[in-house]
Amino acid sequence: MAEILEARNISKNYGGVRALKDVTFTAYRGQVNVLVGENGAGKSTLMKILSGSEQPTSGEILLDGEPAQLDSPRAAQARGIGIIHQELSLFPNLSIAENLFAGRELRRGGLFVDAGGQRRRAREVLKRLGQERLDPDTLVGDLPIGQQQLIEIGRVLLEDVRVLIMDEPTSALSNHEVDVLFEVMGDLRRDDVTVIYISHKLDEFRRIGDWVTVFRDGRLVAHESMSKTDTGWIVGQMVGRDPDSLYVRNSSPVGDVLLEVRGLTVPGTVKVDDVSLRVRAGEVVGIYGLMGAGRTELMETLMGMRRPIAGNVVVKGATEPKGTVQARMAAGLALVPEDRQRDGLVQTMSVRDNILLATIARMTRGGLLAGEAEQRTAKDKVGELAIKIPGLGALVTSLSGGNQQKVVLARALLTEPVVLLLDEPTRGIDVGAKSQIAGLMAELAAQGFGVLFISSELAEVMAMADRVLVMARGRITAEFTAENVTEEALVTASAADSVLEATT
Amino acid sequence: MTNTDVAAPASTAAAPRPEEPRSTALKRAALLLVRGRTLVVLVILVIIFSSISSEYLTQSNLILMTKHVAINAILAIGVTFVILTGGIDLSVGSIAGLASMVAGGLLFNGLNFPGGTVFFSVAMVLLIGIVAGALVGAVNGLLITRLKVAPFIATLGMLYVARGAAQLHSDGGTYPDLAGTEARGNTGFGFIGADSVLGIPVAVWIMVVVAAAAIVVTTKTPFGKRIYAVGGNERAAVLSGIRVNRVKIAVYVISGACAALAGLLLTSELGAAYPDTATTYELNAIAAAVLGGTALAGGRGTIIGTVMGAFVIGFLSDGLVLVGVSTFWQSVVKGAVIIVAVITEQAQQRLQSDLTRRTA
Amino acid sequence: MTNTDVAAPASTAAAPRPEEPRSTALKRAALLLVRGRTLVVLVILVIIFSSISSEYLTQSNLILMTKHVAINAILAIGVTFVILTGGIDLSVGSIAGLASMVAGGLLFNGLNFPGGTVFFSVAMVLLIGIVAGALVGAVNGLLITRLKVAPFIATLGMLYVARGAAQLHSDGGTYPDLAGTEARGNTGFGFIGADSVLGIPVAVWIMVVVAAAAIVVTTKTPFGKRIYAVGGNERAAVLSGIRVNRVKIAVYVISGACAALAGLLLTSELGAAYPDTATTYELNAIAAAVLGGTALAGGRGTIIGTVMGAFVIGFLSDGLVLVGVSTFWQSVVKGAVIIVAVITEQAQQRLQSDLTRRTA
Amino acid sequence: ACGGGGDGSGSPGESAAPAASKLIVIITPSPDNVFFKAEQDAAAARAESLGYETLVLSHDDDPTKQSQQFDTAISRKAAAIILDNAGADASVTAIQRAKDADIPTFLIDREINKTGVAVAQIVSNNAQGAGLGGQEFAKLMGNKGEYAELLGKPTDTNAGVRSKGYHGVLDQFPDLKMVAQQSANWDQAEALQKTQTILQAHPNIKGIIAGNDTMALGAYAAVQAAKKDIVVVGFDGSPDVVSSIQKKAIRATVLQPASKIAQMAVDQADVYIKAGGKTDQPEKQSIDCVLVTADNADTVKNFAVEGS
Ligand SMILES: Nc1ncnc2c1ncn2[C@@H]1O[C@H](COP(=O)(O)OP(=O)(O)OP(=O)(O)O)[C@@H](O)[C@H]1O
Ligand SMILES: Nc1ncnc2c1ncn2[C@@H]1O[C@H](COP(=O)(O)OP(=O)(O)OP(=O)(O)O)[C@@H](O)[C@H]1O
Ligand SMILES: O[C@@H]1[C@H](O)[C@H](O)CO[C@H]1O
Ligand SMILES: [Mg+2]
Ligand SMILES: [Mg+2]
Repeated sequence: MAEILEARNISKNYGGVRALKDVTFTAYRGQVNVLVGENGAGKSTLMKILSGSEQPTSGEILLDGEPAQLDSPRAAQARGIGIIHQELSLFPNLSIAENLFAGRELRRGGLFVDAGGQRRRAREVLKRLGQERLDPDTLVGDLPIGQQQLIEIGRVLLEDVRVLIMDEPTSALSNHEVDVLFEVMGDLRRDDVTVIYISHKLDEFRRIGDWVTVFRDGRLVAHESMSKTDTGWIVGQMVGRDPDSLYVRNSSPVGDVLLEVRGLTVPGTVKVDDVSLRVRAGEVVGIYGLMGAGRTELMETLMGMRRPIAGNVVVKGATEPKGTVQARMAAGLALVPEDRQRDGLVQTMSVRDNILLATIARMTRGGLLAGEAEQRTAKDKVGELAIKIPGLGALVTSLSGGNQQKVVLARALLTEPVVLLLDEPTRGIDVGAKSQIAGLMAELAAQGFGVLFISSELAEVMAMADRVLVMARGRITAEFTAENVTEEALVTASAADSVLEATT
Repeated sequence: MTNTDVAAPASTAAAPRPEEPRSTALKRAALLLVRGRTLVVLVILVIIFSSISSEYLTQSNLILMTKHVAINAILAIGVTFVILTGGIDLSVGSIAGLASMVAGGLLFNGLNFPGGTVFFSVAMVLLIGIVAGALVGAVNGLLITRLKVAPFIATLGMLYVARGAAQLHSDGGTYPDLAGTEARGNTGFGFIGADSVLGIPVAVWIMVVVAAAAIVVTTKTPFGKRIYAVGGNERAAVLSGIRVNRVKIAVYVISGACAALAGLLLTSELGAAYPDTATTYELNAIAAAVLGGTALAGGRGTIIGTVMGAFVIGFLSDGLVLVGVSTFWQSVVKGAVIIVAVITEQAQQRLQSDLTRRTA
Repeated sequence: MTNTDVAAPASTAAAPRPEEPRSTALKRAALLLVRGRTLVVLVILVIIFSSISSEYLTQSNLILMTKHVAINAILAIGVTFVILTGGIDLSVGSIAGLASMVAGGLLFNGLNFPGGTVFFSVAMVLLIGIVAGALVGAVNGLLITRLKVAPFIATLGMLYVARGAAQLHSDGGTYPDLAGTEARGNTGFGFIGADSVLGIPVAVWIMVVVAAAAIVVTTKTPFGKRIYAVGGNERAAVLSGIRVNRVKIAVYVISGACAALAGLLLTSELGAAYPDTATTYELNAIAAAVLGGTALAGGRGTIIGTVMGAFVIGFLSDGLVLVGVSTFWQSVVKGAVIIVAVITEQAQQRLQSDLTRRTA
Repeated sequence: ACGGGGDGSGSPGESAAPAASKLIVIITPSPDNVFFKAEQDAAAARAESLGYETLVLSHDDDPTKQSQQFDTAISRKAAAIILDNAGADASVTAIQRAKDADIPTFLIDREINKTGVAVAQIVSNNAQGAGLGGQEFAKLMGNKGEYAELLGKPTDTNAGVRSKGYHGVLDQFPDLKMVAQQSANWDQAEALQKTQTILQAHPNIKGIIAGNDTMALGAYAAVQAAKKDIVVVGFDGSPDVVSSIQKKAIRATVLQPASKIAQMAVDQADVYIKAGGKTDQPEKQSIDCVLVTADNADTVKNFAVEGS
């Protein structure tokens, strides 16, 4: 079990934040070394240090037992360390081939880019990733997110890497694509490439990992051969407690229909095709599907951010004809978006201003903002949702991911909705925060709200929803109740080409 | 160590913590200094110039310089609204010129109907001038929101169109005498630009009123919060039910109206309207906003900062003239001050984020 | 109805589908049209003007107009490099002016040493002028990368500093006669700006060479790809090991050198160097780039588009003069054309992304 | 470019066949300044009355723009160009280019630093005029006290000539002391703000002498705002200043016969065209200026003294 890369006594401070505290981590040659931990545990930070894009505050890195100076991404690349970053780092304005070779273009005559050669090798890589149908000249910005993630992976495959770091490479991949990726990883392992793999998807990494290392709160808390662990043990190490009560199921009585969607159709790359559904008071309804199934588009259309070409939306028995965000909000819908950084938070504003943003007009006296009313309202919501903040005036970006998510939720709740739309409310947040969000959803249902949420995780949607709708290619392809839903049925329906009859 | 401190609730942060008082106290002092950075730059300028010329720090010169500041400050306040939403307005100088010509034409020639000529009172003329500016601003806003033209281009195009319109208004000529006559009931145009009330020029009073109103609007009204939200994250603003397009159109209208007002003040002071009025003033206005800490990316900045920025530019220019520096050095020094002030802004931000992390 | 079509899987979309060939074919034709949009605008201009004046479409007038285009095209090509990385360069007009004065001073006065005065050959003078521009560009680049000053501000400051420096160079005066003397070995400065080779003005040849070089650099070299990468996603560029700061400094250097070259051509044509050379030319240069389809956000645009943009602006201005439109209308029309051309650009993008999606 | 060193008479030796075109191109600075507007109007009116087409352009004091306008004039095969130029040195090559294309240029108002290129340089006698202005200013000041001078655009020879003319007189009075001198670039707003600041620095100023009337107007606005009694003298004789003089506000100006000069230039161009490349006038022609004070202001109209 030769160690190839070792981080010794690494600490990393961002201003006052200590992201890593005296971490000593070892990656073994030719093995898949899995890293897990809650959001903000410091996983990505360590990987950025190992790949040269961040420098440790203290500690050293050993490569093949020798101290190594990795002071830039280039330096790390030169030493055979490649990384797939957690956030996609692609160039939407360049073609697939150009993306694959950005920064290390193939040359012809020393001076010019060998475009033909790049294209040829791009085709090979695409083939290896099961994407032989993709044209290397396609602009990356025109690809769906999942394929973009594959391109990101392809970039590293082109390098001559000895150590490959993959920071949540599958967050946007479908099951099939994950399988292809795992095959590739198998090949790499056979070629003696060391893989460091980060994921929040427990069932997934257990399939592929040889070693598992658990991070909590900037420290390395456990390191074990995968075969000696089980899911329960891992989750226990991550959250520092018993993982029993991860998800809370809603059990409130179901009331009137609050939201009814009829024949909603939206054209586009990712389309919504003749979707009808209902959400009742006290009900938690989940929508499962693969990336690109059109779930986000459905939510955005419900919220008035996209224009449907057919269909209508009925809230509390009344059709809402205008279809603007304001009108839908007034009718009683509120959306917590999928990408909170892009669509949810105003990063330049305080926690308070973010919470109050949608309802700020109610906080006035004589046309001017009433400071006390603002303070009180925001404070109440913070207490209600148990949001951990340094202060109401702090910048919202100073909060952890889960708490940022709650800020967006607080804003939505302040609009006094009757139906809450939650798009991937647990994406990218850790197990602890997930269970809190699940608890909140159940609680909201108990208060008589209708809840409609999107999830890409089987376990989660099965555990949290009273009823599961499956979407594929813009259509609702199946519907299950909590009692009769199975993993197999969900997966089958999500890959369906045609509309299945609801199996309820 | 410092870690516990991050989590410390805000209420305790104010109390000095024994573990590390020295460096924190020092850093806090530094922070205070850089927060009032524009003010510091201003104070330094005043010290330098008053040590060279005893005339610089006299009451009358301060009043005069403030009056010169007023024009640019008003332009810059309007531009700040736009920049806060993440836009830019290159057309303010031309709008000032157009408003000047509209007002000048009305005062000098009146409005010609088939039946005869009507003259408006000065108040009406001012109102019409400002409305004209607001309308041009509205066109900017519509181009940007409806036709999705980038703000830089829409307002660059408008820079040419409005300037051309100003020239066409008089076929290039100057409206030389705007004093009006009793008979026409349009005397008194000089009041806003040339008169004083309580020893302070009316233009300064107007700047104070405009700044105060802008401060209230940006900090105390829902509309103000929405401006910051649109500039901070437009998509989040949409999802929060903010009518982003309306907010954007509104800021261009405000900018246009402020520009027109500035043009009218200039014209009143001069007693003549000519089509090149306020040419290239947009650069000074944008520079004032940025000097005052407004981020061109939107979402960050304050009116008070912009006003301070205008003071720095104005007190600098006048100081250079007062001490007899040549026009050429004036240009060099001005450019250098703009750059240096923004470099310190960067330093401020780094220091501040460093400190707020640990003291929040 | 159209709905099925949207959903068609990517692989089958390339083959013509029998159900609805018409609308797709139409859309494709439209796409072709909008891709060459700037060319279309140009052709329309030429048609309009030549129908008004028979002088417009003569060989001599075309050559003349192209020569006028050359200056702005060279400036705009430099600016395009900068904009492609997501930056902006407001200082190019001033850099042109400074280079003009540097060259003018060397030709007219030579370089004064304690021991005497040295005169350089015209080639050396040109080289020194261009290096001076490149150096100013390097300062811009350093301010932006090392001191993290926003490009808008750094180059705005430089706009003032370089212009002031140009004025100081001659204390505001003009270097009147740049013909040089045989004795000093510095004759022939008129060649680049005033002479012709094979009936085509040298300035036009220079534009062609600069454009060709810029096209090769942007499309065929690793450096070119990296420019687009930096403008497309700066963070990703850093993570890809691209030395982003070097790329940025390089584009400002290129922009400075192009600006200097443009200034030298102007000076050669005029036969005199004066400090206000090329004042406000930055706006025309940026307008040409944007007209030609360069996105101010960075990452999108082509040199050829920029050159077309410069042709549109130049052929428009000259046409308006030729047919006798007043200066004032020229300004209005120019602003309107800039806006309208960009509106069609928006339309193009919508149409194009619509079509590539379905034909990818 | 080897056309320099001509005979100074303004008629190039041989000339091509008379141009077929009937176009006269008139190029001046921005008509913002009524002075130039007067030039444009007078030249255009005279040319049209003589049966020419006109193209009126302004170069906004940008020699490059002027150069391109010359190119246009050449490409339209103009019969003649009437020019109030954008720079004494920076205009030479453009005029030479026109000459090489057999298009004669007639300069008005501002000279260039070369002879034998333009057919005529018809300017007012700036030195003589400045002498008049200087004398009147000294008289109004009582031959003593502090004063400031506003200079015109440094690239315009008139600015220098006038300043020299003023000082030729003023420097003879030991008690007249110039305490500030700034360029306001012929611009009204700039003159206003600079004067205000100068008045701050030198509160005892008793007089301001300006290189032209737009600057005098700006300076006077500053004086008025400061509620001071300060002698302001300008140069041009523009209607606005003349009416200000009538109100005893601005005290004097020096009238340049702008309209007359423009008409002369057109007339000579007409002669030149019709005579196939000859005029009987010397290249350099200067027209004397007239002092305008409260005494004769009523007789002045549109850059001309009535009856003269
Ligand atoms: N550039 C930065 N500036 C300040 N703080 C940072 C920065 N990057 C990371 N942090 C902080 O460091 C801590 C560790 O972050 P890191 O991204 O390593 O977590 P992670 O384990 O990868 O979480 P996730 O599972 O959400 O990706 C967090 O508290 C985070 O807020
Ligand atoms: N080719 C594309 N071009 C532009 N945007 C795209 C493209 N593909 C996806 N997107 C956008 O990216 C976001 C995420 O896309 P995704 O593929 O996850 O769609 P989705 O159906 O909402 O998936 P999910 O059901 O997992 O939410 C959506 O907002 C979608 O509109
Ligand atoms: O002679 C003219 C006038 O005096 C004008 O006011 C400015 O420009 C000068 O050349
Ligand atoms: Mg991470
Ligand atoms: Mg989605």
